[in-house]
Amino acid sequence: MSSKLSATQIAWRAAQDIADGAYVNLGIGFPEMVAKFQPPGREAIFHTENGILGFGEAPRAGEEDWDLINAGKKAVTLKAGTAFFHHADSFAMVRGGHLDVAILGAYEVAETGDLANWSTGPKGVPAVGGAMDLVHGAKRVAVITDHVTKDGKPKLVKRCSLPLTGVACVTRVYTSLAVIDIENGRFVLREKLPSLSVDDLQAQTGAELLVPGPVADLVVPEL
Amino acid sequence: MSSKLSATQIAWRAAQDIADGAYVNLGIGFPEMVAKFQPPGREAIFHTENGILGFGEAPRAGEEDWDLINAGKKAVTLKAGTAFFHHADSFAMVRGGHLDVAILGAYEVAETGDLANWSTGPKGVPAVGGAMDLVHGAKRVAVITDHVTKDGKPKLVKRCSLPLTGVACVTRVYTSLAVIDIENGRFVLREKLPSLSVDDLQAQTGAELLVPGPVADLVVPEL
Amino acid sequence: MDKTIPSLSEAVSGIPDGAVVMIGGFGGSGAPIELIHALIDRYISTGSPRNLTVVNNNAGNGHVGLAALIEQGMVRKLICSFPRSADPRVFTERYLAGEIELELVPQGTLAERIRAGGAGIPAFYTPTSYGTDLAKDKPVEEFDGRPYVRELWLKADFALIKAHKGDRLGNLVFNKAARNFNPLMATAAAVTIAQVTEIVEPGAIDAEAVVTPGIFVQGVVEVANPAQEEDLNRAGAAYPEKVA
Amino acid sequence: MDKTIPSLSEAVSGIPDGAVVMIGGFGGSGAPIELIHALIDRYISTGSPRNLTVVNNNAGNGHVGLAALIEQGMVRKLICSFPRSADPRVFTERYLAGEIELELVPQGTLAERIRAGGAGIPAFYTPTSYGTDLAKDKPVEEFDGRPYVRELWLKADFALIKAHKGDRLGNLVFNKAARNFNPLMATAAAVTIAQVTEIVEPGAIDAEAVVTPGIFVQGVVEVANPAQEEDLNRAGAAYPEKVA
Repeated sequence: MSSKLSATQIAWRAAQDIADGAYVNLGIGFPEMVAKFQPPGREAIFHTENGILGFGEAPRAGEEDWDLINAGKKAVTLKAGTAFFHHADSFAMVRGGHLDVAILGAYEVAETGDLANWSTGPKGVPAVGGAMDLVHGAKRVAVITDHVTKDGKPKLVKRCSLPLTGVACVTRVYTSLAVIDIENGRFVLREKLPSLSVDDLQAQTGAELLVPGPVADLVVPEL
Repeated sequence: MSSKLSATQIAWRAAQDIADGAYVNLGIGFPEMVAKFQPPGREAIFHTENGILGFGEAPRAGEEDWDLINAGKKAVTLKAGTAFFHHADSFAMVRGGHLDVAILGAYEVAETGDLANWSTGPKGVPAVGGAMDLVHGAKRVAVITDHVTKDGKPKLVKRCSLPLTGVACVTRVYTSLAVIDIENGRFVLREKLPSLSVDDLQAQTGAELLVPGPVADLVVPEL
Repeated sequence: MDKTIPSLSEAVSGIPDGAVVMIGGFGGSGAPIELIHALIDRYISTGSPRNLTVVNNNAGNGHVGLAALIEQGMVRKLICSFPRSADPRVFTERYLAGEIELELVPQGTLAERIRAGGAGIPAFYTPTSYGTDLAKDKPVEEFDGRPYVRELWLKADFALIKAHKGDRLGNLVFNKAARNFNPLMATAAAVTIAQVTEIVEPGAIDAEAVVTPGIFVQGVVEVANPAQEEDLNRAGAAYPEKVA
Repeated sequence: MDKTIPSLSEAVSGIPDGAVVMIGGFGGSGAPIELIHALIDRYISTGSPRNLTVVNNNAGNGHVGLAALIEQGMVRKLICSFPRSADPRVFTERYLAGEIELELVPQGTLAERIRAGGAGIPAFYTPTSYGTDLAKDKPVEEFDGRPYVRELWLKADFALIKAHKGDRLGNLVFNKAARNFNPLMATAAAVTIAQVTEIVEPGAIDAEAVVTPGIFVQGVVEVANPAQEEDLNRAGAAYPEKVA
């Protein structure tokens, strides 16, 4: 096993915590991969902000219907039991607490549960999409992310330095090194790569990691 | 012609002011009669609070479908172009200003445009239904009513004595004696029965009737 | 995933004493008579649930459905817009005797409060009821020069609704104007139980025509030949049936 | 009653300078490309309409549809949630040059503000954006112990939308996820013009399946083979066509 999980492996790990029959929204981009790794015998129902519940996988190339897309504007397919609805009804599902899980990407996650994932600062064109709605809607908001930035700086921090997406909204973070819960405004370590010591992990984390109980090995298949 | 219009005749008069293609809500009971008197060549589209737009006339006795009823819980029929929707969408049509006309009954109408038509006081069981929504939604809120109560007391008054349905909402009143607009908080006489003098009418009205221009004869067929 | 429930008694088994229960329908159209009667059966045999707060547009008609629920003394409080009907005696008598509490809400406000409950909107402003007794003690604010009343969301522990067809994922369609409050209540309750005339396979309901997507529905029970309140009342029915 | 309009040019002829125009679609799905292009044609030949405020989820992609409208310089302000796309250069350049104003609104709040505009609700509270830069200067209030941000309705002078089928009364159905913002915008504009792939007889759309009832639609124009933004962009199209 390499020294850190790939994006695909992080997505796999996150997928293991999704119950059969759960209603799930996957953020655009990297989180969309989670859908591929539903454990056998479990079937989640996927929601997309642009008005589909229960859509299926991507079509084959050349078979796209551009009126049948997800929030990332990628083509999807119909399944038996799909439903279409308009944007207000779609966000009623989100804001009204009807989704079981939302899995989102992150620039930074604070120990308070604050999330920053929509803006890297005042330069460029700001774009928020549905992220700010999703963090306040789903019963459980999880983040999947590399543990550190490309420059090696912690993405799990004491307080976010980037513009916030939401306050005290994230409850679990799946990283390339660990699975960490956020409880009472603190990071609580649940799983880590077996090759990594708690001290090693702490060194790459921007806020204190509590270790109140046993830490399981984070074991993910090669993918 | 008798000394006052019948309920049917008042409904006929109100129907003459409904334009072709108008979206119209008729209050339950007496106002429902207005639908029968659309002038030839004009077709209004009727809305009912319980989620139908563009319904048709009452079915023949014995052919009722009790899932196809109006707000008064009377059976109606389908027409080509009918649409069904839920109560929130139905009142979005009302509150959002999409109806052209609402025609309601009244206990009292004040010269201010205030309407009282839902409660005769603290005794008994209060029931409001959709009246309070209708008075704030339609572009034009008209009232059809006897000019006086069964005891001969004015129903057009300076200030309502009964609990209000809405404030400054009525703009035209069709009575058994006259057609009266409400403008800038005053009753303005537009039409009256030819057999009646302005003074006679004023004597049966609880607030001053302005007569700024010609008063047309209120002429209604025998029905 | 299979949300179907094999029996009416099982469908209503989880409703506790003191629950807030939304009940669909506008008068008799869309009223889940059989679910209500199953709740009455449970109450008669177990004494529970009682002290219910019921949300419905009306207050029952005759001696079946909601009227029968009230007649059993199971309802502590009713939230509705129009507690009148062809035969409103059951509610009227209890109300005038002070045995049941009434929260009267304008019909459009009732619908919007339920929608807001389902959509995560805790409060909104409406022109409806401004200047009337029903706006008493509610905050008022002007927008674009007009006064509006602030109203709060309405949520429930359970919703009992009636649909036409449903699939095991909980997708529902309704019959004509029997739609009324049913789709809204489905969104605003923690647990929504739908009685449907026919349970169909997923996909049998056109994805474009689904009115209530399954996410809003926790249980679906088939009642193949549902009674219509108007027909029951014309026949002079009462529930439970009067024993001579 | 006949709301059909014979031509695209006539359909967009009433939109004045400075109008607030809602344009349906989510990216390319449900985007009324032909109506937008007709508006561009009118601008090129008459110099009007200009200084438009446009409401759309996005900010255009490539050089067709909304991007082309912006490229012409017809748009003074954009209200949207996500001004990014595969090829967002037209908007990005103008935005960074300070030539177009941007009001960024979270997507669910955008949808709800439009719905509120159509439903006569001047303001509502949402948890969305609480504690973020997008809630700056907005009133905050607690309900049931949680903080919420107050947002205002959004209305428009015109809505240009795309539907699948429509009848002469204005009843509409949409194609799959091309529904998105279209039905909401129809409710929130003083004048809603729908381009539809097929105009059908009243009654041809099932009354149960109507998504937008005709009361929300003032004009219907048939565009039998509408272009899809993704296809145009893959083909490298621009509007108006570049002359070599």
